[in-house]
Amino acid sequence: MESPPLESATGFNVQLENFTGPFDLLLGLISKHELDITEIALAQVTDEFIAYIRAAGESGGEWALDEASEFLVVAATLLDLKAARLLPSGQVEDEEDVALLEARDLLFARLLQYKAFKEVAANLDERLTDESARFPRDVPLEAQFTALLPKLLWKTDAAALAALATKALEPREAVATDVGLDHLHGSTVSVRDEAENLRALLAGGHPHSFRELTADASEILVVVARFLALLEMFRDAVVSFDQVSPLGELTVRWIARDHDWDGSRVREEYDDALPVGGLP
Amino acid sequence: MSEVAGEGTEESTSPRELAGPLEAILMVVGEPVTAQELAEVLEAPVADVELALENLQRDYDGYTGDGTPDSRIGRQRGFELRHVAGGWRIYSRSEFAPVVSRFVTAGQSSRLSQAALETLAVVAYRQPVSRAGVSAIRGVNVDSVVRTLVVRGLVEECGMEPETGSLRYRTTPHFLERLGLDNISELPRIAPHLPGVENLTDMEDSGTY
Amino acid sequence: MSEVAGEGTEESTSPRELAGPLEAILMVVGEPVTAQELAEVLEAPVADVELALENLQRDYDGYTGDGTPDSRIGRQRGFELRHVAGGWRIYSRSEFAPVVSRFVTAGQSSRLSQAALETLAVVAYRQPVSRAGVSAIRGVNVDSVVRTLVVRGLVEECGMEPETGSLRYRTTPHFLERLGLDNISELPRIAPHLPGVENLTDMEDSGTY
Repeated sequence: MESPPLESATGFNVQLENFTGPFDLLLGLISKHELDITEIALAQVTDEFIAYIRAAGESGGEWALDEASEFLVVAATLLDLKAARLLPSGQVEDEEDVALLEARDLLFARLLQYKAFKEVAANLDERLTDESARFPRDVPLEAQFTALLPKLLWKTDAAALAALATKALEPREAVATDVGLDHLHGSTVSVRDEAENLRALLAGGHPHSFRELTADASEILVVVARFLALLEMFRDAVVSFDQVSPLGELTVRWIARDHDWDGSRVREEYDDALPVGGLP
Repeated sequence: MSEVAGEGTEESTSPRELAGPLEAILMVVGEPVTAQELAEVLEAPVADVELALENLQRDYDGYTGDGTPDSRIGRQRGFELRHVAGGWRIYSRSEFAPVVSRFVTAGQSSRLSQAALETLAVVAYRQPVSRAGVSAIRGVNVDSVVRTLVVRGLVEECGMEPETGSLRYRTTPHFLERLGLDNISELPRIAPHLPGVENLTDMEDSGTY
Repeated sequence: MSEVAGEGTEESTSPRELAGPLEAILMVVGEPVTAQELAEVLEAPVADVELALENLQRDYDGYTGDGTPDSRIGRQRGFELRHVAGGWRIYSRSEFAPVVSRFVTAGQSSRLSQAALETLAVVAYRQPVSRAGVSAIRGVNVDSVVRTLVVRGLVEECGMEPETGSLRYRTTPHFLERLGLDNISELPRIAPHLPGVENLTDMEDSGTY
């Protein structure tokens, strides 16, 4: 893929906190160019989307894997569409084109859905603001009435209260984070399985480019699953990445010192099969 | 007005007789109180209590209670009786917010962030929904935002998703009150001009993608 | 009526103009508020505010505002405006006390719920603490539970959090009495785990449990 022209220099502000997610960013880019979602000029918006993610990464922001993954799903879809130059007017020629059209429609559908909720959120904000001008009567109960309440049966001693406080103040167990991939279902692909496939391809052998590693992928989500698997493997220092130019060919090299590493090491949050290509 | 019958022994009570006791009770409530609860305490038919409450509401708005629409001979009060979150409660009238807020400094919650508003919107329209379900629509992890909404009393847990075992969330009565709604069905319809959105659910269910 | 002069720039305000904002404020304040305070916020002469308050009082008692003693043509309200402790506050009218009592006591339990006990424990060990602070610790909204604890006299308001302006709460002497303690420092220490005896005094002094 060619390097993107640095169109972010046109004044689009790179500040992650301005956006609440990939769809928000995409909507922002689309509205900046006064485009209709359904006639989105993919090439330009894709470049800016990628440039934005890059800049956000370089500006020192540390992205959680699950946070980045949704941006990557959107970026991968956009890139694929751009690479295929599959604009809405494109001719459908083979199955691959059909798959891309479906991916595009899925992306647009999710974007429209998000846009609808964003509008509703603005409406809620307005209502909340209007309502905050009214104050409910909420005054302490007069003593003559509190005296009438049934006498409290009190069985709690100081030790019991201390036990309750200990329990309440204990640090909570970290709640397992939900990776926002449940919206994707259909034929199942597991990140863990893909990690195992990648291990079989890479372990002890020659480096492969990411393009080679995903050449046989039937769907975009298989590509995403393999990408996530690679991120996991990178985290475990099983593979190294090499990329000469931004958005250039990504070379993956097996460097595992841990010879026992296999796909089952992939984190539990991927235990559920990564569902491919559906909506919630 | 519902025609829930009171107990057999109850006799019909005129709204005028009920007005005093109702006003007295409304002075001590800390959250919206239902006509049913009031009827039980007053030993009056629910329908009569509802009629009396509606008359009080009109009274505070400056109309007389006789039902003619142009009979605004009274004075509009500085407070109003509102039907929110399924119950009745007295509020200061919004036009006096600048002076009232000088006395009520506590309990004025800060504005919700954009992320919190969007998450609240998804929960409101998709309830009961899991955090994963909200994430799917917003495209980001929503765990901490949902926690904030729970702490602020706008959203609460309501059981588990049978398939996945993950917790589901719904909006609370406090959410309705904060929005000034009686019922969740009073929320504006979501983007009626986007027919695609309604179809999304079908697409989701069919899993054909 | 006192003749405290307002500021020179203030113009006389009619009681009728003042009635709305006064009612709005009086309906939501929890403590008696003085005519002076009201006059400052309303930017009106104290004398005018006092006159308007007296008119409101008569209005709620069922008289018209023109001052003639026998002009009881309005309806006596279920609430009344009382001048107590140097200030003004709206109360439920005393003749309706029986029905208000029935409402207040209906369904009240003689036991504290588990949620109330846990909240009480958190307040005891983290006081002074805001409701939001307790909510964040417990992971649920605690507004109504704290209200119960206040009504039960176990917990009380104690000023505002400087950063957020939200009310903070602490336990009451009645709470200590219930536990059979003289002093809050007699509560069993809960953290850090197994602290040496010598640390005890420091912890008590610093007020951090």
